[in-house]
Amino acid sequence: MNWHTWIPLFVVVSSLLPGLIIFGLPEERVGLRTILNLTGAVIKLLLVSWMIWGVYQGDHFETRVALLPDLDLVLRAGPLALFFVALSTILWLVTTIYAIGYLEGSPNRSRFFGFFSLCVTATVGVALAGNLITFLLFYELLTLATYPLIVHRGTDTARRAGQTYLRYTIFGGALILLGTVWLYQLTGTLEFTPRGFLTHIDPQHYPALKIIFVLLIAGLGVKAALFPLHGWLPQAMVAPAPVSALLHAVAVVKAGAFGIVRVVYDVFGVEFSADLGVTTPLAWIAAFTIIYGSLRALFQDDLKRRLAFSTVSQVSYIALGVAIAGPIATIGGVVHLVHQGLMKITLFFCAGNLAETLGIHKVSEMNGVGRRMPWTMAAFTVGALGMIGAPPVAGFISKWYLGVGALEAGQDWVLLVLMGSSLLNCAYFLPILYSAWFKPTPKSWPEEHHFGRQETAWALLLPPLITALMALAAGLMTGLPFSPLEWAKIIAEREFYQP
Amino acid sequence: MNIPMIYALLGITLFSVGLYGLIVREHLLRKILALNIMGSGIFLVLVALGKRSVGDLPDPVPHAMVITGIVVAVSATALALTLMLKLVEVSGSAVLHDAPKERS
Amino acid sequence: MIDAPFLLSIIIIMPLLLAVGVVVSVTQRVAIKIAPWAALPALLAGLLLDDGKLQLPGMLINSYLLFDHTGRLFLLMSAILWLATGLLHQAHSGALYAQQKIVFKLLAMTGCFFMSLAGDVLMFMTATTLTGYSLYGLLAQEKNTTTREAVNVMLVVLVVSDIVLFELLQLLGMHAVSVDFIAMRQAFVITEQMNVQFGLLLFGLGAKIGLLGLHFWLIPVFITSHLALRPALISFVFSAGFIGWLRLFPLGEVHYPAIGELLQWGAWLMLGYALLLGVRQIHRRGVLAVLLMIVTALWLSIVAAILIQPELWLSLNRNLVSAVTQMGLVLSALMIGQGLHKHKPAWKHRYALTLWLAIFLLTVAPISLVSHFVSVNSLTVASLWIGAGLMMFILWRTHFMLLAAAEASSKSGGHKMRHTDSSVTHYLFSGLVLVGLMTAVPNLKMLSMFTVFSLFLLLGSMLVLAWLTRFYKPTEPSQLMSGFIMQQFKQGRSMIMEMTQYLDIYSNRLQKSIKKRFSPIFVLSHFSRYERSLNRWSVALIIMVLIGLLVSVQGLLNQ
Amino acid sequence: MEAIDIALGLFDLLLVFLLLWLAWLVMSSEDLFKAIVLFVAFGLLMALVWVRLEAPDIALAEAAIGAGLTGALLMAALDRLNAVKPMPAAAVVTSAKREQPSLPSKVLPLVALVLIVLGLGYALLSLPDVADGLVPNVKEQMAQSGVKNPVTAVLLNFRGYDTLLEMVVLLLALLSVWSLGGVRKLSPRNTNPVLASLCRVLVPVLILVSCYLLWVGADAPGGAFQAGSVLGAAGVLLLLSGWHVEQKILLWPLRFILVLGSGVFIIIAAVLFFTQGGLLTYPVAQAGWLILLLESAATLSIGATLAALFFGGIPKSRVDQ
Amino acid sequence: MGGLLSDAHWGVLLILLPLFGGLCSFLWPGAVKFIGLATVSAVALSVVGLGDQLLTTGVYHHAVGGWGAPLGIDLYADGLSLFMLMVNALVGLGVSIYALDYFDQGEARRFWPLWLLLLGGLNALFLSADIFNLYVTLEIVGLAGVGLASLSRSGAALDGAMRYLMATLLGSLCYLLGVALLYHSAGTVDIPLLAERLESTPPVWAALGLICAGLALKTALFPLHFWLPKAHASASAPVSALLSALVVKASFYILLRLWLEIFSVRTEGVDDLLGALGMAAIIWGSLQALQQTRLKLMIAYSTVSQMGYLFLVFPLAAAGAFSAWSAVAYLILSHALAKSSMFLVAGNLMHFGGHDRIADLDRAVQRLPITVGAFALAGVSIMGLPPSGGFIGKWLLLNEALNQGRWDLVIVMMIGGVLAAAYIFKVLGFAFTQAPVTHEPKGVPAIMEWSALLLAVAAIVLGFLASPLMLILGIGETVQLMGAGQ
Repeated sequence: MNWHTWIPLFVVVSSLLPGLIIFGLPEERVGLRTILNLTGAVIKLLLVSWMIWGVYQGDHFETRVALLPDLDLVLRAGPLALFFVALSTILWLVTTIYAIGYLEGSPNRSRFFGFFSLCVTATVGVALAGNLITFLLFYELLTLATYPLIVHRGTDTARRAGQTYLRYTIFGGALILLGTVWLYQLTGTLEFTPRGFLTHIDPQHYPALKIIFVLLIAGLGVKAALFPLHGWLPQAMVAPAPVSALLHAVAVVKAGAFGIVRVVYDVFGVEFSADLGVTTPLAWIAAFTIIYGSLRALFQDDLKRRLAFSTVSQVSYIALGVAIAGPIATIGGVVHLVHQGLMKITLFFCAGNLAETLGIHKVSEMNGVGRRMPWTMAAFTVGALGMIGAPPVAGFISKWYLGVGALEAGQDWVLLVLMGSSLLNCAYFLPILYSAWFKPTPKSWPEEHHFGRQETAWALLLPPLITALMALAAGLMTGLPFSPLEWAKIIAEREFYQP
Repeated sequence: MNIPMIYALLGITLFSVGLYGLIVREHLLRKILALNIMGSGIFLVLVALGKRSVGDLPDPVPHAMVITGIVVAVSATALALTLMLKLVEVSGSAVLHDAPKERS
Repeated sequence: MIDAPFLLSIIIIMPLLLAVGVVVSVTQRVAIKIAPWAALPALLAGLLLDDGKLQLPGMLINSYLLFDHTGRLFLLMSAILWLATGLLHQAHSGALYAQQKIVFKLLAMTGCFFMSLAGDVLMFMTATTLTGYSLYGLLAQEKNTTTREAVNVMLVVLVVSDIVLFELLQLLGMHAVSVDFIAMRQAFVITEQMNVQFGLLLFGLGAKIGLLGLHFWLIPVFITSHLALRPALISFVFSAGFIGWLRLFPLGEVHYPAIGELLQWGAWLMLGYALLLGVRQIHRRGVLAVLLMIVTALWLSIVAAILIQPELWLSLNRNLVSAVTQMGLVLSALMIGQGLHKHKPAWKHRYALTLWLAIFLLTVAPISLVSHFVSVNSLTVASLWIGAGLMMFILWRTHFMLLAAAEASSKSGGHKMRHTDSSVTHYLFSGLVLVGLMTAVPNLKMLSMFTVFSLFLLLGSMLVLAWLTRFYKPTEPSQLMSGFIMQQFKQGRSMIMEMTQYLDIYSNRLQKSIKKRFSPIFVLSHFSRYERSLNRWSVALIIMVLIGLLVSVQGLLNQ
Repeated sequence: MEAIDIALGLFDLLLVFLLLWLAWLVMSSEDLFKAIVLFVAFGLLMALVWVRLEAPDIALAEAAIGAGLTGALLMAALDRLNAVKPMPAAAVVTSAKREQPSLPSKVLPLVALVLIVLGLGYALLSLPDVADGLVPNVKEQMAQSGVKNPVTAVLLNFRGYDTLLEMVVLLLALLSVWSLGGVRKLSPRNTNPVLASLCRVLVPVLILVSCYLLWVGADAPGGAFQAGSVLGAAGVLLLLSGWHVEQKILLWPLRFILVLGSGVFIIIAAVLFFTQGGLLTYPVAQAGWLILLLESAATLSIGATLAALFFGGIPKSRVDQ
Repeated sequence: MGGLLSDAHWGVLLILLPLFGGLCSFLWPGAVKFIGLATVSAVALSVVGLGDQLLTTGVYHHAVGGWGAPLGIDLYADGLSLFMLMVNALVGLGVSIYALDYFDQGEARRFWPLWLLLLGGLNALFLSADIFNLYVTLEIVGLAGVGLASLSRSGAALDGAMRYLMATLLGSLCYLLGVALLYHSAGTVDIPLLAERLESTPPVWAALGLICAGLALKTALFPLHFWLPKAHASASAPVSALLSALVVKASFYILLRLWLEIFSVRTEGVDDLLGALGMAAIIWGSLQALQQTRLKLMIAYSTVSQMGYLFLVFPLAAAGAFSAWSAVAYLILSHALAKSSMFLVAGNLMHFGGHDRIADLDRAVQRLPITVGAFALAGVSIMGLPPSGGFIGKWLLLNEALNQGRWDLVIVMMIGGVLAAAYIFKVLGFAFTQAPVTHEPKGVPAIMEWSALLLAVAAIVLGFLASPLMLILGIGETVQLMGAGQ
């Protein structure tokens, strides 16, 4: 059935096409633009679920296009790819609704939604990439598509933020290109194979492989905001809320983390990289980033900057999970990919709501906001508890698996890092909750907009609630067959540790 | 050291003198003169070395080349002169400044 | 007895549904009306349903609800206490009290029931955190800052203990085959670093029931908590603390005499400290907090005994649970009832009678367990007797001090409590004591005549002692907070804050300096000078000549 | 016999020395007018050299175009230059002194110069003394070329494609000059009677000479370029004497003549392409005629182009001068 | 016509058509636009014809006038020259469409004849296999380039044109002297024959030196790049596009062709020298581009830098690997498309805003989205980011450099990519921000915007057509010969 060869391509095109059409749309065609966006998202969702069902039965989906005589672009839908595609598709749908509400009446929205769909195309491309060259192609496309969104507002700070963002990501891209070419040079192939394709390389190339690993991880680390390369993330918070929600919580940052997972598992193979001795330094860097991110988050009065630093630390959980070369830790790392996405996007939605309806940007201005906007703050609380690792919400499962995985892999110090980071998370999330719920409300809000009876526009309120519920369900209902945890187990067993 | 070789050497000396003039002199008209002299030098080399052929008939191919070269030289000179005149009209001096003033 | 395990789920779903009802404005009025009775299904289930297990397919990691003897007893206790809270809430706040409070109340209630029914570790953790945070939400509603501060400290302790417990579970999780309690207990047995894990358990669970080092939050919270919330507080403390011990720690399966000895001496130390605190404590509910510490001390000594002789556990299991629940109920009764006599002189005699009965029940609970240890472990017997004696002495002393204070205030015409709602407290006070009596019945049967006689002897002596010391008033009232530790805590926090603040400032300053010194414009500016020189004709042509020469010379060299 | 050889050898040495001296003078003379006059002299001596090297065609071309026309162009340019910006002699000198080139920028070129001469000299000297290049090939193919003069044969038949492109170069130069817009008209001379009468006598003669050169080109040194340049010289003479082209010729016919040379070449190439199937493959029989046709067209357009180049901008009719 | 089509000499058509078109447009100034467009599209079609002829019958070889090699001139078209002809056709088509609306009546009459003759000269250059013939075509291209550069008659344009003329003439004269020496040491000017007859004697070395210096000056290699920025920046937009995309590449092609055939066997040191100069060009060009405040000057300096990439092939070619050649051909095509699109964009911005100061690109994104989009896509290809042709070229070059262990080339290419990103995004950054509106903007006709976008999209699509294009490059054994030879 040749359908299987074209579905991955349809998935990528299903957001590319609306994007290109939207670019052409004049500004006032709001209705058409919304329809295009939503149909694109729904189609993609259907295709993805079809593929998930197919992969669950064991089918094989792959599109292959010749790029160079002996090197071609491959879009392959394996379990890990679908995991990330499902996340980005669902969140794209939710964020589109949110963005429509958020950008009501602001200038050049066609351009915004055009680039927005391009970003999602790039993210889906990154997920479905079957070999390193396709990954690199979509990875760079992601950089190009996110830049206009960061500078969307056109203010000088936005431009400077865009400049720093580019300085980092272009540098990262160059490193990855170098690593990829060198790898291609050494091995002759770039296909992602489950246990890595470097086992047969003769040992005298090992120092070269080490350098390649460093290059690739540094390049990916830029987007995954590992310690020395995280500078751009807090500054990119100047972008409008839906951008910082989808991109800096889900698409861009996750692309980096997903890249690290791909490189360690499908390029180097986890055993090979373990005895190559490169995973422990990665674990050290990830651990340090976790602590550093939380410490820096402690003192950011600006809410979105605090969330940004918390993203910096949370994403390194995934890197940590990958670096601890154990099956359970992998499950923990991979499942955190989805959990962190769900929780963080809720927090960013709520931050956007506060900024949009009450004009609050600072944490110090959040006294008693729980009374004025109870539902948004409820979603924020669920997200925050998840971040801390409080059981009902999804965060604690990934921490549980990370902890147990670390112990099983004999890396006990990781447990201390997890404990320390949970404490720090409490230290910077609980005061927010405390001041929001229990402090008296100020006399007047900076710029308050009234939306009749409910606290804010429907389009702004619904998305955070949906994602909060999803985070809660991902936490409570992990036993269900298609829950993130079960799927992570399938990934671990099928893709990474095949017998 | 027969005659053609002498003329060939003359040719390359003319070429070098022209090049020297081009480097040192600043006025555009002199540069055009220098270019013409270099051209003559090269034509000299071409025809002189062509003369080394045995028998009475010197090698006609360089001759054809030189005639083409002369026509090309004259057309280039004409264009250069007109361009120089227009440049003088506009910028007032027939010297290629190193544009310190226009360094924005 | 009905054998229908699926009914168990109703216990949890009912309060959640009500919570949603309260939140949704349409059904708000009806839901608030039913809210106080939300604990009823739990009570009925506790009474009627027999033991069973309900598998929850999707929930967490293959988790299930377990309903056995300990579960039943604790469920009954929590149900009664939450029922009391509901009634008190309705009685005291009268008007439609804040929607937020009810939601938190219902959530906390669900958490407590969950704790007693939880079959696996993660479910238990979820329940503890849910109850902890919602109880914090309830307690933090008060306006004055001292309560706020006390409750904040409580939250910090709760959170830290939760994290420690989480780490412990992860340590066990490595060996455990699955996540439920039985597997965890096996894991506990086969681990090598037993002392590390026991320490974590002690810290994790002790923080909730006022272990010696972590007790500083207990007294202020007991004193400042709202009347209606006190039973709920006790129910949370007892179930979070003791269920954890009973379910997680493999009592009776593990033999560690070394830790047992240490624990025994720890218990003695705690009893001494409790005596010291009890004497200095003048506030009637502060004293009850000390009583809770004594109960914990007794519990630890029992655990120490079982650690030394594991085989004791089989016989001891059932009475221990009923003794604990009995103590819980009586303590919560005292929390409500103590000091009621002031506003209703007519009920004075009934109050005195119930008080006597309460004190008797409270002290008889540990004594009833003495029979298990009498032949085996004298130290535990001694600690039980001393514990009971201490409790009696402190209770009587507070009672007499209250009487003395009552006379003084009646002379000076102290303020009158509102009369209307005190009747409900009266009924609840006596009701809870009666329920305590019912749970105590199976233990009382075990009492031998000799123990009963010695008990009454002890009662009499403690009464006399309390009567004598009723005039000794501690000079300055013990601060609300055990001050020293709090100061340390505050300074430590501010110090960390400053240290990491510097980190933030320094990194910004570093970034600025780098930007200024190596800014691209600065570096590039002196490139443009070279560019201008390159643009000069003569220079360019000379370079061209050089290149030509270089190339030809190159050719000559490798001819 | 030796005497003549020695004399000729001395003459050659004299020529070489003279040429070198003249070149150096042109480069180092301060006054532009002097430089141009010396350059014209240099051109004439070059013609002599070509005669010595038995290259009569080139001698003719050099004399007509190299010395004559280029000289005229330079003189006209200098005249216009002075008209635009009367450059006081002092200004020139001062400008030179103001930027007195520092020592290195004076010495370095000299060193480079010497190095080049040595390098190239060594290269030349290592060439074999006798090399007959393409002479044998030309001799063989002369029969099919349709002309007797080898240079014309090479120029128009063997390497006809080069000539086609060369015609395009000439046209291009004109196009660029015209696209630069008109330069200032020559400063109006009072047409003194001597020039007028000389012009009346000389122009017909020049035209006759160019026709002769065109015809003789097939067999003896001559040909399109030499004839064209003579025609150009006639045109320059006319322009100098104040003759103006009528309005009606200006528009289309002038452009036609200018384009004629390369146009005919391309048309013939196209025709041959379709008939013979190759680029510029003349059928042996008509080769001679075709070459003559090409040459005549080329002569006409070269003459017109060179005159137009001398004139500078697009010749406007008298009305809108 | 069938017979004519299949074995027709498309090459000859490619040469005669533009020349004829040029003459007609000179004769009939009125219909200049129609003739121009007709000729350019006819040229494009004949390139296609030549392409499939080459694919079927292999290398195209035609003795002009039937005289054969030593005496007559040969036309020769293999994969490499077909590739260059494709560059001509594509960029020519795009720029011609743009020029339809760009020039007013007077300028158009002067633009089209020059442009068509230039096109004819370029086609002749890419097809000829005779070094003297190359000299004449080089002269045509040079003079036409000067004529076009001075089209706008502004002070800067004239100054730039003058510098360009001087540089071109000097370069051609050096080249001619080289040709003279080669002719007299081998007795022929035909490239294949030269390849057989030449040994490494001093005159050949002198010729090599002169030709390298001359052509390097004409290709504006790093130390000799002084004339390019002023000439290309001050010319009008379509002209600077033609200059940057086509004319500069012509002299590089000759150097490549001579290197390919005649010199490569004997030169060890020289290719490293050219490689070093190329590397210096990449770094220096990018650094200067970063500093420019005017858009066209920046793009001109970017040309200087990108030409450096082309010279990197010489050190790699010593081993004669095919991928090095295909890389350079690819880079030439993608750079031509991207750079011409960029200059057209600069033209649009000048036309719209009256100035091209980068800092004051007042919200260009909002007003000229298609133009800025074209600039972005072209930028992507210049930077060598994945979806583009530039990336494929860079990838092949990197691969080859790593294959031969040339780490210096790899590092420089990386730095070049990053610096290119720096100056391109500097412009894009300003395109988004609001600047004080200093002038009343003038509408830009749609054709001009869309032709710029078309060229940029072509540069991106090029990224996906790698395998078919490599097939075309394979025609003609010259490249293989080199490969096979070693």
